[in-house]
Amino acid sequence: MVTTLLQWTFDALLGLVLLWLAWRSLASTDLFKSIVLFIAFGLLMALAWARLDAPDIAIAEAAIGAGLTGALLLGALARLRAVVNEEGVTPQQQPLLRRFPVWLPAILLLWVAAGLAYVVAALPPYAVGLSAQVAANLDASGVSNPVTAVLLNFRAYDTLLEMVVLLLALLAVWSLDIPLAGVAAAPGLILDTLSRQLVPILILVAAYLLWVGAHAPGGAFQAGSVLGAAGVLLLLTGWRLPPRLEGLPLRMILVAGPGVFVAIAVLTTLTSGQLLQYPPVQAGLLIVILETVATVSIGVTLAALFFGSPPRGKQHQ
Amino acid sequence: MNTVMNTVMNAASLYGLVGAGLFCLGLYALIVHAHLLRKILAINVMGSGVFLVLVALAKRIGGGAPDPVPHAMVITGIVVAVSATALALTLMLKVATATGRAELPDDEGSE
Amino acid sequence: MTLSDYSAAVLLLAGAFFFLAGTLGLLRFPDVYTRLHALTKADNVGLGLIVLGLAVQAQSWAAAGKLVLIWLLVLLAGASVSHLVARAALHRGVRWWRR
Amino acid sequence: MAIMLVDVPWAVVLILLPLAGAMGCVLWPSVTKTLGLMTVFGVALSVAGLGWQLTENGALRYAVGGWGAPLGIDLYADGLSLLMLAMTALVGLGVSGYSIGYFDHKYLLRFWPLWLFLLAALNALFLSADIFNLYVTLELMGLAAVALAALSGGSAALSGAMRYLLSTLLGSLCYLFGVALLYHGFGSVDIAVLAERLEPNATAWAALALMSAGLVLKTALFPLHFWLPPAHASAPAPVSAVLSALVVKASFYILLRLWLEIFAPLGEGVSTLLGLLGAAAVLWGSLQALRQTQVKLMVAYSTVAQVGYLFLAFPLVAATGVTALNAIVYLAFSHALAKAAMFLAAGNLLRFGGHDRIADLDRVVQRLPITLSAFALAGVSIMGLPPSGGFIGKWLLLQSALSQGRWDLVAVVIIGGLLAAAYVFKVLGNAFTQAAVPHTSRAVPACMEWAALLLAIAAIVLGFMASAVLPLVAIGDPFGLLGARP
Repeated sequence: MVTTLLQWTFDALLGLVLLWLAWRSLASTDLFKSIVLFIAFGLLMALAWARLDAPDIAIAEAAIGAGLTGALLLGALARLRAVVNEEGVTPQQQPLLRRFPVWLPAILLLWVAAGLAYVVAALPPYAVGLSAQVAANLDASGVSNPVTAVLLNFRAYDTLLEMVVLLLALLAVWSLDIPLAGVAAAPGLILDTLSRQLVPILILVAAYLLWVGAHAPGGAFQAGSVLGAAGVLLLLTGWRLPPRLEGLPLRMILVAGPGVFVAIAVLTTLTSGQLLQYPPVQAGLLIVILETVATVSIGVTLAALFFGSPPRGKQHQ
Repeated sequence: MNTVMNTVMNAASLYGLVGAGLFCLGLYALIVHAHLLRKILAINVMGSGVFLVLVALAKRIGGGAPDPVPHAMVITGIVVAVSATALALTLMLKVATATGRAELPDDEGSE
Repeated sequence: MTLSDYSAAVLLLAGAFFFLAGTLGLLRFPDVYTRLHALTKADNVGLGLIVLGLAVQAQSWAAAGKLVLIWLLVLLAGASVSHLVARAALHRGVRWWRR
Repeated sequence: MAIMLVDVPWAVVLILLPLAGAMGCVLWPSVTKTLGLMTVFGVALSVAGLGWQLTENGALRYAVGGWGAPLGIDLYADGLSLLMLAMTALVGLGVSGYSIGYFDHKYLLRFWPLWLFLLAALNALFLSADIFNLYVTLELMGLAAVALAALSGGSAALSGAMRYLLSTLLGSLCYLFGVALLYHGFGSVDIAVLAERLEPNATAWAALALMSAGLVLKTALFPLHFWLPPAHASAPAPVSAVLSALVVKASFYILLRLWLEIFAPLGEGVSTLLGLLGAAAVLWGSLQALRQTQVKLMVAYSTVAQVGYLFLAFPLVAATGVTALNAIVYLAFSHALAKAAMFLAAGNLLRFGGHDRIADLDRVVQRLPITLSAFALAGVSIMGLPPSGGFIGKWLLLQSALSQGRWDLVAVVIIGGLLAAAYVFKVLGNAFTQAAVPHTSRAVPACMEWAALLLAIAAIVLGFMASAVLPLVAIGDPFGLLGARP
C-alpha cells in the first residue's frame, strides 16, 4: 500500500511537472529558453514512458523526441537569428487573434479539455487491446520482443510507409534548398576529442540496440537515432561528407532503408502471394536484414535533416 | 465520486489525463502565438499528448505486460513527428528569409 | 531485507542527497561558472552513488557493467559539456561573480 | 496470359509501383522524366487491372502479411475506392504530361520524387481499411503536398505552404487522438471490426468529434477553409491542380468511410450540421470566387465552394442511400477533372502573360484558343451544365434532395450554379476584350495546353458515361446501401 501511494505520488508529480514544463516552454518570452525547456520536457516524457512500461518508446523519445528534435530546434534557432533581425521586430508575444480577447480560446479549450478528460476517465477499466493476439502469434513472428514484432511483422506495412515519410521529409527539406549554415566557431580541442571518443562508442551502442531489439527493448529506430546523434556530433565538430560521396553513394544509403523494405515487399508478394508475408522460417533473418539497413538509413537521414542544406554535388547536376 | 477517485488513483488514467491536458495546452499555444517556432513547439507538445493517451490507456488492464500495439504506433508517430518538425523548421527559415519575419502574414486571405 | 538491500538503500539515499545539493547550488549560486561547479561535481558523485547502489542489486555482472559504463559516459559528456558551456560564456564576456 | 493478369495483386502494385518509381527518381536523376512518366502510366494501367478484378470478383479484402485484421493491416477496395483511384490516375496522367512543359530541369528533378510519393500516398489511402494506417498515409500525403506547394519558393507560396503545413499537422493530430480513443474503446483499428463493435457511448462520440474536426480541417470545409486559398493559389500550377483535385478529396474520402461505416449508429443528427456547413461553403466560396481579381485565387475559392457540394450530399446518404452516394462520387470525380483542367489552364495564362489578373487578360482567346477552350469546358462542368460530369452529379444531388423534400438544398445548388456561371464568365468575358495596356507574352508549350484540354474534355465525357460508371459505384455494395434501401 505504501509503495502504491509512493508510486502514485511520483506519477502525479511527474504529470504535473510535464504540464508545467510544457506550459513554461510555450509561454516563455525567450525562444532559446523555450527550446531548452522543451528538451527537458522530452527527457521527462522518456521517464513517463518508462513508468508506463514502454521502454522501447522511452529510448526512442530520449533519442529522437528530446535529442534530435532538440538539435533540430537549436540549429533552426541559430539560423533564424542570422536571418531575422530580432532587435526591431521583437516577434515574441504577438497574439494572432487581435480581434478577440485572449481568454476566448482559453475558455473554449478548457471546455474541450474537460470533455476529453471525461472521455479518458469514462473508458472501461479493462483494456480491450490486442496483447493476447500478439502473444499468440509471437512465435511465428521471428522475434521475441513484441514491439519489434508489431513494428516489423504484424504492422510492417505501417513501418514501410513511415520509412518513406522520413525519406520524403529529407527530400522536402532539400527541395527548399536553404543555404549552408555559416561555419560555427572552431570546435576546439575538447569537442574534437569528445567526438573522437564518443562517435565510436555511439556506433557501438547503435549496433547493440539493433541487435538487442529482437528480444528486448531497442530496435532499428532507436539504433538509427543513436547513429543520427553521432552524425550530428560529427557535423558540429565541422566534419563534412567527402565530396565524392555526396552524389549517388549518399543517395543510395538514404534510399536503402525504404528501398530494401519495398524490395522485400515485392519479393514476399512474388513468393508467398501476399504482401510482406514472411515465410516463418526466414522471418527472423528478414527482419534482421531490414532492421540493419534501416538503422544505417535512418541514422544518415536524421543527420542530413539536421544539416538541412542539400549536398552541393546534387546542385551541379 | 467514487469513480472519479478511482480514475485519478489509477496510473493509466492519470497519464491519460496529462496527455489530454498537453493536447489542449498545445492547441491553445498554437492558436494564440504568432511566432512560427512557438507554433512548431506547440504541435510537438500536442503530439506528445496524443502519444501519452495512446500508451497510457493501454496499461489499464493492470498487472500483465502492456499492449505492444500502441507502443509500436507511438514509435511510428515519433518518427513521423520528427520528420514533420524538420520540414516545418526549414519552411520557417525560408519564410523568415523571404519576409523578414518568422510569422505568417496576418492577412487572413479569407476575410 | 538483506544486507545488499540495506547497502543499496543507503547508497541511493546518499546519491539523492548529492543530487539535491547540486540542484540547490544550480538554483542558488550567483553566476554560470559557480552553477556549473555545483552541477557537475554533485551530479557526477550523485550519479556514481546511485549507479553503485543499483549495481549492488544488479542481476548479473553484465548488468552491473552496463551501469558503470553509463556512469563513465555521463562523466565524459558532463565534463566536456560543462567545459564548452563555460568557454562559450567566457567568449561572450559573461563576467564571473565577485563578492 | 489473361489468367496471369487476373492473378496480379493490382492493389499492391498501385502502392509499391509509385514508391519504387519515386526512389528510382531519387537515385538516378538523369532518367527522372522517363521513369516518372512510365510509373504514372503503370499506375493508370494497374487501376484498370484492379477495376477488372473488382467487376469480376466483387470487393477485395487483402490481408497484408497474411495476418488479417485486427492483428494485421487489411487493404480494402470496393467501387468507391476504385473510382477514387481512377480519378487519381486520370488527373495524375494529365498533371504529369503538363509538368514536362511547366518545370525546367532543376525543378523537374525536385518535382518528380515528391509527386510520385504523393501519388503513392493517395493510392495507399484509398486502399486502406485501417484507421492508423490511414493516419500514416495522411501524413505522407500532407508532407508531400506541402513540399510541392512550397516548390516555387516565392514569399506567398512559402507562407501559404507554412499555413498549410500547420493546418494539416493539426488535422492529423486530432484524427490520431480519435484513433487512440477508438482503439482503446473497442480494441481494433480495422474499420470493419470497429463497425461491428461500436456502441454509441461517450468514447465513440468524442472520437467522432475529433476525427471529423481534423478531417474537416484537412478538407477545408467552411469555416475551416482559411488555409486553402493561399496555398492552392500560390503553388505551381500542376501542384495546385493536384492539391485541389485530389488531396482535398482524400480526407473527404476518409470522412465518408468513417461516418457511413464506423459511426453509422451515432445517428443522422450531426451530419445535418455538416450539410449546413456545406451549404454555407457553397455560397461563401462562390461569392468569394466572384470577388477575386486573379484567376488562380478565383479557382481556389471555387474549390471551397465545390467541397461544399460534397458535404451537401452528406446528410442525404443515410436517407436516400445510393442516389446520394452516386451524387458524391460524380461530384468528386467531375470536380477533380474540371478543377485540374482549370488550374492548368490558369497556369497557361500565367505563363503566357506573366500575370493572372482577370481584367488584363488581353484577348487571350485568339492567342491561346486551346487553353481557353479547356477553361470554358471545365467551367461547363463546374457550373453543372449538361452535358458534363458536373451536371450528372448535381442532377443526382437534386434528385435525392427532392425525394426528401429538401427545397432549401435545391435552392443552394441552384444559387451555387448561378454564381459559378458568373465567375466563369467573368474570366471568359475578359478573354475576349483588349487590355488597356498591352504586354509581352511568352510561348506556352503544346503539352501544357493539351493536358488542360484533355482533362476538361474528360470532365465533359464523364457526363455521357453515367450508365457505365454508376454500376461501378455499386461494386461491393459500399456501406450496405443497396441492400438496405432499394
